[in-house]
Amino acid sequence: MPHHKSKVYYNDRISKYLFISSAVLVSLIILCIIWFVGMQGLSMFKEASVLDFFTSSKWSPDSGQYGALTFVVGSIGTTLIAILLGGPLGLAGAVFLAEIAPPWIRKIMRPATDLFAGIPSVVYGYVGITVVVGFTRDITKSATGYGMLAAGIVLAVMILPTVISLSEDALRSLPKTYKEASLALGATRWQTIRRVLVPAASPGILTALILAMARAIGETMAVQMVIGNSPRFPDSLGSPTSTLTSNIVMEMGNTPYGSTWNNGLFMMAFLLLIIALIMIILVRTASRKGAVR
Amino acid sequence: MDKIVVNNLDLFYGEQQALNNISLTMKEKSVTALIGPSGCGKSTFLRTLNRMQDLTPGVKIIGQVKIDGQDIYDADTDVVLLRKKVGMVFQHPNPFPKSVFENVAYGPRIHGETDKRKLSEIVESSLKDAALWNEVKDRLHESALGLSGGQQQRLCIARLLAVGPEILLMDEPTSALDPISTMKIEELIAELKDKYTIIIVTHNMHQASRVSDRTAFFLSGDLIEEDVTSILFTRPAKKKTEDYISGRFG
Amino acid sequence: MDKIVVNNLDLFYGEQQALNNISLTMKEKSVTALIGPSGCGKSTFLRTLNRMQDLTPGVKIIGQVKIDGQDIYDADTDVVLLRKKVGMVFQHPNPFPKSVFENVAYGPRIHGETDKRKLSEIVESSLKDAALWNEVKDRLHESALGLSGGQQQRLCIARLLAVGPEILLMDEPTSALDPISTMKIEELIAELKDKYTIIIVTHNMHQASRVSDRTAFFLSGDLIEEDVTSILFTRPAKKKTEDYISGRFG
Amino acid sequence: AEQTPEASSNNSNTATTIDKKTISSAGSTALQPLVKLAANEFMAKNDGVQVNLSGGGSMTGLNNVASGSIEIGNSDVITPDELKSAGLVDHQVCVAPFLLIVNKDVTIDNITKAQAADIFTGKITNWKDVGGQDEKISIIGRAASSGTRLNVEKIVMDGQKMTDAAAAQDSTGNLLTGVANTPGAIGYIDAAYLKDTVKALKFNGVAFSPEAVMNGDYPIYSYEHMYTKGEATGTVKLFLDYIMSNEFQDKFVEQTGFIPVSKMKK
Amino acid sequence: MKARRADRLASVFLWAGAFLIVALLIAFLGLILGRGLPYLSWEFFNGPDGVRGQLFNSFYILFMSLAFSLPIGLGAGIYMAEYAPKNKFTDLIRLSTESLASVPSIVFGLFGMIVFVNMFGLGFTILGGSATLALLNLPILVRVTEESLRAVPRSYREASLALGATMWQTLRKVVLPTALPGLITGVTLVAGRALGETAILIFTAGMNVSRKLFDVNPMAAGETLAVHLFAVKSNPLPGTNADQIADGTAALLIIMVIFFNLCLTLPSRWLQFRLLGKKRA
Ligand SMILES: Nc1ncnc2c1ncn2[C@@H]1O[C@H](COP(=O)(O)OP(=O)(O)OP(=O)(O)O)[C@@H](O)[C@H]1O
Ligand SMILES: Nc1ncnc2c1ncn2[C@@H]1O[C@H](COP(=O)(O)OP(=O)(O)OP(=O)(O)O)[C@@H](O)[C@H]1O
Ligand SMILES: [Mg+2]
Ligand SMILES: [Mg+2]
Ligand SMILES: O=P([O-])([O-])[O-]
Repeated sequence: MPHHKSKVYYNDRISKYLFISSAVLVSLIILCIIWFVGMQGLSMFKEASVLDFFTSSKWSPDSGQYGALTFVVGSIGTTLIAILLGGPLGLAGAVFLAEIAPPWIRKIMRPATDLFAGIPSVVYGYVGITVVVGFTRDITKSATGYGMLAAGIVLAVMILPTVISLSEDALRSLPKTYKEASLALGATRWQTIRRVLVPAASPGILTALILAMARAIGETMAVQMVIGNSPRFPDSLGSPTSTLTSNIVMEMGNTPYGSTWNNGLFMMAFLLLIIALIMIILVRTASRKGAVR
Repeated sequence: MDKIVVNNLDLFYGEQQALNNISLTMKEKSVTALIGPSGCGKSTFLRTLNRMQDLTPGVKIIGQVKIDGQDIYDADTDVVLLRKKVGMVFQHPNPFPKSVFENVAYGPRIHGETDKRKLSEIVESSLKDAALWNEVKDRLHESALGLSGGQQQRLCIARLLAVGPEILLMDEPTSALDPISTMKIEELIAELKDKYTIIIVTHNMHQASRVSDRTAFFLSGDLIEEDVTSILFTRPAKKKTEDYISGRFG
Repeated sequence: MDKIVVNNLDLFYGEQQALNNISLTMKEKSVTALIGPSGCGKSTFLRTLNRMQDLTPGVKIIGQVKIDGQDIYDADTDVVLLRKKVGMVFQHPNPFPKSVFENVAYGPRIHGETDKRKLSEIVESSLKDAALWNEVKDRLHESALGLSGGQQQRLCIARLLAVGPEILLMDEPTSALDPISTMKIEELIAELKDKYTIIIVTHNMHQASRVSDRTAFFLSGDLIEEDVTSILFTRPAKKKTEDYISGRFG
Repeated sequence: AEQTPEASSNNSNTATTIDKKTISSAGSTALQPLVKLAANEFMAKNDGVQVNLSGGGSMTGLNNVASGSIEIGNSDVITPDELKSAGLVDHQVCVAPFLLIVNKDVTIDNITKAQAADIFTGKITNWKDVGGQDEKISIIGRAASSGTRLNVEKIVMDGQKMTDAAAAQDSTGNLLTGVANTPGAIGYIDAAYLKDTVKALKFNGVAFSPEAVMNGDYPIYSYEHMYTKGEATGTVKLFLDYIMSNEFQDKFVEQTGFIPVSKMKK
Repeated sequence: MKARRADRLASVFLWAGAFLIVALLIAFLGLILGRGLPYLSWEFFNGPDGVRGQLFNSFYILFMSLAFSLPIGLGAGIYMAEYAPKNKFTDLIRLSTESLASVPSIVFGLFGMIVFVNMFGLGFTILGGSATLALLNLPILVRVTEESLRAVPRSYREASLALGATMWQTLRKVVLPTALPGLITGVTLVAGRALGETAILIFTAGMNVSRKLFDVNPMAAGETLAVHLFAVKSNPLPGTNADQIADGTAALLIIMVIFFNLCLTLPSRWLQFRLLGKKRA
């Protein structure tokens, strides 16, 4: 065996171990996060009722009431609005990019849509306060216009890059033969898109939508600026309410560390984490279903 | 009767010429085989006949392709109708990721058939025509991707027959299949030729001689020779054809 | 002399058995051709000989493969050294996205050669052995992806020769190439067989008869028959072999 | 119950020298601009010293100073019970007055304490009930835990709770934008941040001015605090001393819209 | 015919959708740049309220966070793409990475505050901010690495291994260089997100800057442009041109993101061109 061989093998082994340790480290990090945030959050239940936290909408820590239902509903509501508005638009963009756009348009538009992701949340929030809230005030006829609709609209724009790029990838990774087979049967382009391509790419598109929802439900700064931050059930889509994230930032800085109130905020963060995890499991089921087919 | 008439067809991929001045006539209700070594332009030629080539960016086509006397490259040709009439089977079976039934019903559906009973009838008769009915009748609603390669290819043929084409283009339809499946498809072609005009690309000369009435030999974008199959394989007019069929290259 | 001896080899992809009890002996400095219809297990068999099959997840191998008397599936076999000794050429030319020079120099480099002059010598002699030197000597530092398919395939052979193998495994090395390139590769094989033991998979029976000393016929994972090439093609012992070579299927 | 800190002690105090090169301070966003200014001046005077600063809210400051990860916690409120045991020492550095502000379309200029309380508790919901135009009142306040809000609840509403129908913003800047853009909106801010995009109301007939606060005519104000863990020493003490110095109090505190502690006639 | 009409209608709608998306983008960019560009002056960078420190911090924190996350992200991505057998262990790792990718940034911020700021006693510093930000980058890097490695044709690996190269040699000399353009795109994405991140940094990196210009001390205060924008918007002190500073900062941020995109994608196009001899078309 030539002399240098031992070094080559050594490098091969070492590098492999390094890669494995990196992978393990990544897992440890998420476990740590779950552990720390979870422990901190769950300790609120030493003084607060678990049932109330999930079923009551009365959030009034001064008087010992810790009902987080409003925030959960707010988070889910804004996310749904965002996905209802941004999902179809983003999907249209993805289909456009994958199937319709001339190459030169695609070449410009694809990286350009990524720029949406580079605009800081604060800027989205600012456009929200100055433009969107006025619009929602008018259409919901409410006093301020702050609320779920405004937040949903802002989020709809913020999730566009996620929806567009992941859905386009899913459409693009379809075998070319699907499209050819359909067109060769005399289908129009739209029939091909609607009946073959989108259904075939649906696991990928579903993944895109779920990840976009994860992004929307976790967004903080922009939502906090337009949601109105009132800890109560909204009367309409245009009246102030709160989401998990907005309430965390609103109150985190002004509650004593270790107090039940503060722990309650960590519990909300933990809840967010759990929701995110559930979404990931949904994504995996979606893509596994795709793989079986 | 002449079904397809090709006159002086040139095709360019960008700068590169892939077909040189091809002229060829194909008769109704007959099987024409296209043979030639890899890269000679067989697939390219086939895809000009239903304008699938339009999908390739940067393709330029000069010349005339007449089907039933009508130039399909005329500005007012309805490509969708053309493709309905000129169906295509691909080298690799490409069923949609849907059920067997939905695969076959796809064509009729997009062409406006909504009646359930009618659809069922079409699906059944198409599958029967494609000699697949007996094998799949109990699993019509399972995914087509669970079928074997040979079954998938026949499913693709059934899917095609369901839209009622007049011409079938087949690009090496058996090259990815096992011997038994190949045999079945060859038998199928023999049956179908009573109703359809068939053009088949194959790299298997035995197959060409088994299934076709006439054979055309392509080489580097040129049509070298076209003749009745038995003549072309036994007494080719050109030296190049002879070299190829005797296995001296390719 | 026997270079490779395979005894009772079974191979499973998961549950599915792809090779059934194969026993076959290949002689040193000779060309053995493996023929058979698509999916019969030719590639699968070839890839057991340099343990490339190890890379496929879920593969189970039972039996013995001895090279120079040593079982390569022994626990203490050095796979890297084995692959250096048993080189492989693939169906589709797969040069690295590097310059022509870097492609050929890749093997010597990873095996520890750093001397520039030495490397240049190896590159030149390998390219010459692969009959490519004259065509590329002026563009050694251009991307290998700019070469034609046939040139790329010869480059891959040169890249292989540069590591100094003893056995060359070739999996349909010409199936993606044009006739002229095919001819060149066949000529190359004829030259190389003085120095190397060559196993070549091909679907072209003419090619098998042109280049090989012995031929093995596979069908559905079984080795049906193995014999001197001229005998196998003219007086096969088995009915199945005869059916196949007479083109009755496949 | 406030005692005047030793405002006179200056850099001249020879017992105190620079010990740490880097000190950190975090907390109240309201006080942050003042501390930032002080930090810049202080760093300019003491080469090589770093004062790291963060906002995050009053309790962020107190939490972190109590846990020892920073040296100074800035707060609009006095230490809550949870943190009393941590041994935090209070330094009152200035007085922050508050303003009630409205959207420019609101026609009234003055509001009484009772009216304001009724609006903020949600009893009055239309401007016409306090002498203004017929328009719905939109309250845009601060978060439930905000120091500014606690002070308004304490002084204006005698400890009653703000209605939770109010919209809230987490910062003065966003609140200002909100009030400026929402017809019929009312909110409250630190006086320092008043902009001409909104209108400030007189309170009980008294318009805000620093003098009105100093002589007790304008009642909505509170003390701003900087907490240390244990008595301040070394660099931290030097920094706090600098903030309390006449030089800084006279020149910068007023410039930023706060009122020097020493000027309060009480 | 109905199908034909639907086809035409759909085309119109899809074009309209695309147009709306682009219009939204242009509106945003126009708004931000239109308001902010006029304020971008030398004064804006270097004046008394100048943002040179924040600008420096933005990049410093970005690079530091990449320095933490890149090796680990690459390593884990390589493992997932190249080595990972399909079993419970790798399933768990994959699940973790994906979970990490969906953690809301506010949760990262809180975690960073408990762990780095408090437990490790880093305080509100560049180091604390970078470490927390690295957590945000990590899953994106793992994912992008895995994807770009998977996009490398299998045949390259087979060719290299068949020549007797070890896995590590194959990776280093063939797979990684080929995947480089994809990796670079990934880093651009990460950078874009990291440059605009606020929620994490206000809880971990602090809200002022060192007085020293280009203070590389990792324990210095780490306000970035995005946080500065947030701070100025939150507490617009009169007499400081707060609105103008905010507008200018927003514009500067966008320019930086675009600049970063160009800086990284152009060389990667060139690289692809070199490597693959691809036409730019
Ligand atoms: N999309 C394309 N762009 C550029 N060149 C192409 C394209 N498709 C095919 N070609 C070239 O045109 C020539 C003819 O290709 P074609 O696929 O028609 O050959 P073929 O006879 O069908 O070969 P095979 O038996 O391998 O299928 C080849 O040189 C090929 O490289
Ligand atoms: N990775 C794999 N996993 C599962 N089955 C496989 C795999 N690779 C090949 N097979 C199956 O093993 C059988 C033999 O395949 P193999 O590729 O060896 O055939 P072949 O003779 O080389 O065919 P061809 O001429 O098409 O290359 C086929 O049925 C194939 O589907
Ligand atoms: Mg072809
Ligand atoms: Mg094979
Ligand atoms: O100053 P506050 O942010 O606590 O109101």
